[in-house]
Amino acid sequence: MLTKDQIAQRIAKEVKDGQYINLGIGIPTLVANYIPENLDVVLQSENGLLGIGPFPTEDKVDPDLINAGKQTITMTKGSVLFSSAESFAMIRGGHVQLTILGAMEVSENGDISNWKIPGKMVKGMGGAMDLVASAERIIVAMQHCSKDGQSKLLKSCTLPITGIRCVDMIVSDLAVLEVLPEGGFKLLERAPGISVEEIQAKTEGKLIVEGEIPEMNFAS
Amino acid sequence: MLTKDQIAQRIAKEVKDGQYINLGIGIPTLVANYIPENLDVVLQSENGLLGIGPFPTEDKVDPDLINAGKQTITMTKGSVLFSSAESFAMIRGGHVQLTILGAMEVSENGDISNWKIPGKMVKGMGGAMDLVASAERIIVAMQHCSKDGQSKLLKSCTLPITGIRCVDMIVSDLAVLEVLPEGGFKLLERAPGISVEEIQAKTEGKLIVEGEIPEMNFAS
Amino acid sequence: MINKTVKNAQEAVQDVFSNAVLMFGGFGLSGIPENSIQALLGMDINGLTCISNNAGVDDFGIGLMLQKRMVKKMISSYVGENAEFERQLLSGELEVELIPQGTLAERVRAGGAGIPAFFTPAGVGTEVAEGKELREFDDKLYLLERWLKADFAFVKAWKGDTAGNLIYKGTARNFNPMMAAAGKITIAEVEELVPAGELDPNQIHTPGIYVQRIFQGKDYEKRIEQRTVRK
Amino acid sequence: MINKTVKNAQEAVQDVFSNAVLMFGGFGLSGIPENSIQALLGMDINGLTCISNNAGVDDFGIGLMLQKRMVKKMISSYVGENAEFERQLLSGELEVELIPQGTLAERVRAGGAGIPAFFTPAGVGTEVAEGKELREFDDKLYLLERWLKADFAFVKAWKGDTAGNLIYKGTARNFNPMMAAAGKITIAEVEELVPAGELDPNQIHTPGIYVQRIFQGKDYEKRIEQRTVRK
Repeated sequence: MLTKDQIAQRIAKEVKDGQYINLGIGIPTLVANYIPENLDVVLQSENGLLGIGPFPTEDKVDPDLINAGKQTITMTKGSVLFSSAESFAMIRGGHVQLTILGAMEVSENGDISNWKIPGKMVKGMGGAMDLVASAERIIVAMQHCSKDGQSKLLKSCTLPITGIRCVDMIVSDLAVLEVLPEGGFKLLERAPGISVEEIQAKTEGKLIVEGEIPEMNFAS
Repeated sequence: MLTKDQIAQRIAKEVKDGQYINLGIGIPTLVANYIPENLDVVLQSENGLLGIGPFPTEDKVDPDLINAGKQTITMTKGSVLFSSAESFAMIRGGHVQLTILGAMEVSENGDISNWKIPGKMVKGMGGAMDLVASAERIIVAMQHCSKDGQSKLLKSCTLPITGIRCVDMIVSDLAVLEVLPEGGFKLLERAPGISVEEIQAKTEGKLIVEGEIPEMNFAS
Repeated sequence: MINKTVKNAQEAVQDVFSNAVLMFGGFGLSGIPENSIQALLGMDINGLTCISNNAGVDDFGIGLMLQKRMVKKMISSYVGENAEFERQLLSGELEVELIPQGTLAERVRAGGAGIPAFFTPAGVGTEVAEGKELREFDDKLYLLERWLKADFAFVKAWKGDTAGNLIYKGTARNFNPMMAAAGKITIAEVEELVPAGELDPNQIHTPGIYVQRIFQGKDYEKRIEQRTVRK
Repeated sequence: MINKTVKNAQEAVQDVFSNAVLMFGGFGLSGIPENSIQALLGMDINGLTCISNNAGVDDFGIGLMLQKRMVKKMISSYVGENAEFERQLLSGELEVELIPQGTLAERVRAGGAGIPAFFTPAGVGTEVAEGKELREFDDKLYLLERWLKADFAFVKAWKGDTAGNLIYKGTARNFNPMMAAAGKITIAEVEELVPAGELDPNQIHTPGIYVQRIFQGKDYEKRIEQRTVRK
């Protein structure tokens, strides 16, 4: 099974040169650490920044410069600041090409649930509904199963929905899967040491397995 | 009969301290010359400026600084530049309190026609439809009659409409009139030497005359 | 230029009334109108509807207004940092309306811009869509969303001038510009207030036309929620 | 940062095709993309739909494209300064769609912002309203208007950097920022092109994300339509 960092590392391989990218809170934030240095990409923070840099050194901490997770950050060269309306105009207008975010459940037709668990305090959807409704390409970082072993890759989501028919790819601790436009999780890669059978057993939704499924390769 | 400058001068008396004002092309532009110096008002140019100053001296002409009539201008202290979208957000949102513009016809219920004459080349409505649909208060500067003596203050407009039920006040070469919410032109003032009878004869729409109608007073 | 200056926060907020609809700029605790919130805390008002992306934390920002039971309803996109908030919500003392962050930003922008309603894809197929008009444009589904306006909008800027023109700093800009335009009365507090004419007209983020009152703020704490540093 | 620089106008516009929908920033002749227009004039294309607040004058700006019969349709708010325009319109060679200026600005803004439709009061009760949905909100009538997008948007800025970030000057900003966001391919020409990192991130009017190509323009004429001076 992949660690959180390995999930992030695998997702980073999907990043293409010249992309504008929004990284969600949690594992997606870690993706930034694995984007190859030869790629020119720009990270968007939906609270109003294009060009997120590394976390600041202690002496450079600025309360007026935070990311969407409220962490203190820095700016890269060529970055630009703007309002929340402009930020979501960018997102809604499809200018942010890649969104990477976490999920609690994904259905075989690409629905995603990641904002609300009935019975638990509802904290709100933040920008997730806007992001999943608009991005050209959406990659989900998630655990394949819940702690008690229940699959989170489902026929249909059981939790309240964040967006419908929007997820393009999933990188879980067990596998890399493409969500097909016509429905179904197409298995692309296995985590090292994980068998197709195990992935099949742990995927409630329709799993599509065609030919030999390679193990993930972390050498870039 | 009032000259164009006198119409502008009379309209200037309607300006209140602290107002943000949009002045249309033609007579309305002249109003700026008559606003009392003790009033703090801000003139908006819908192509993207709050704080229109006087025309520039020859050495200060800047092609990147024009008004909505495409004339070279200057900026006052405290002015601000913005995009056309922001400019009309301001107008549409009701933040520009007073709009002064010209008209070819006004009807007794406050409809205005000022953008198109059938049979003539149509130049377009520019920002007029946005302005009349949104301003808190709209004052029209116009000639009371056409060159061949036809009234332009009508029961209903004969020319294509720019906006409906929007004109609050008219200053013509003959009179100052309020357009009542329930319909009708209420005569407020006569131009010097012009009788109520003449105004009545030259007003096709419903004219409301109550009590003695004073002559305009140009002493401020 | 029209002078919008008032003496201080107390003077700026004095006519805020019970059951008013208020907007507060800020994202998390960044760019919040600290001085205005402090002044509101000193007033005997309640039943307020507060529109703000977040609800502060227990002991700072709007969280302090919750502690004082001044707030009837929060309209936000994310409210997760606040134990008292949770308590009041679960006990039914507090009403909350959760709105996708981009929809919140655009609804406020629409309020200032005179757009009573617009279509957005965010929330289609979710509980956010319940009771809302759904329409297809160019093969994609959208929801109809309404504008948001406020009786009073409280914004915080870095620099401002006496004409009400504002410049924000860093990501503290966030919701402030749209809220400035969506308030019937907009109250701006700034770290540095300068005479009209000292700010570059080409670099102003909020035109003064939107601002009714401005004052020089003081004692900014600018609390950081997630201080994150590298070695 | 992603580098958007191209060598010149010719390289920037080379893939513009016949019957494409184009947007041009500018108000009158102020802030128009002079270099891009010049480069387009050298191409063998026609049937273009041009979205621009105005249509230039006979011998400058989009007027030159009209002279060359490259334009099939103009979408504008005001087109009154152009005799060739008038001739082509009256002869039926040219189609024109007139849109209230604020509605034009907002429709373009909506195109960039992913808002397929919105309600506006401008044009209610006029011929602009024909065939459009009319709806009442809070006792006032509004029209439903659709977004506008373009295959190529041409904008002109004062300063720009290699990442595509733009700063405009004076009232030459006008329609440029919204059009930059509404083009599938946005081509920016600037008076001064600097390396990414040299512009203050807090003072940028158009974020580079909207710009696909940028080049250093040259020989700006900046013609003035109404030179008006005082003694």
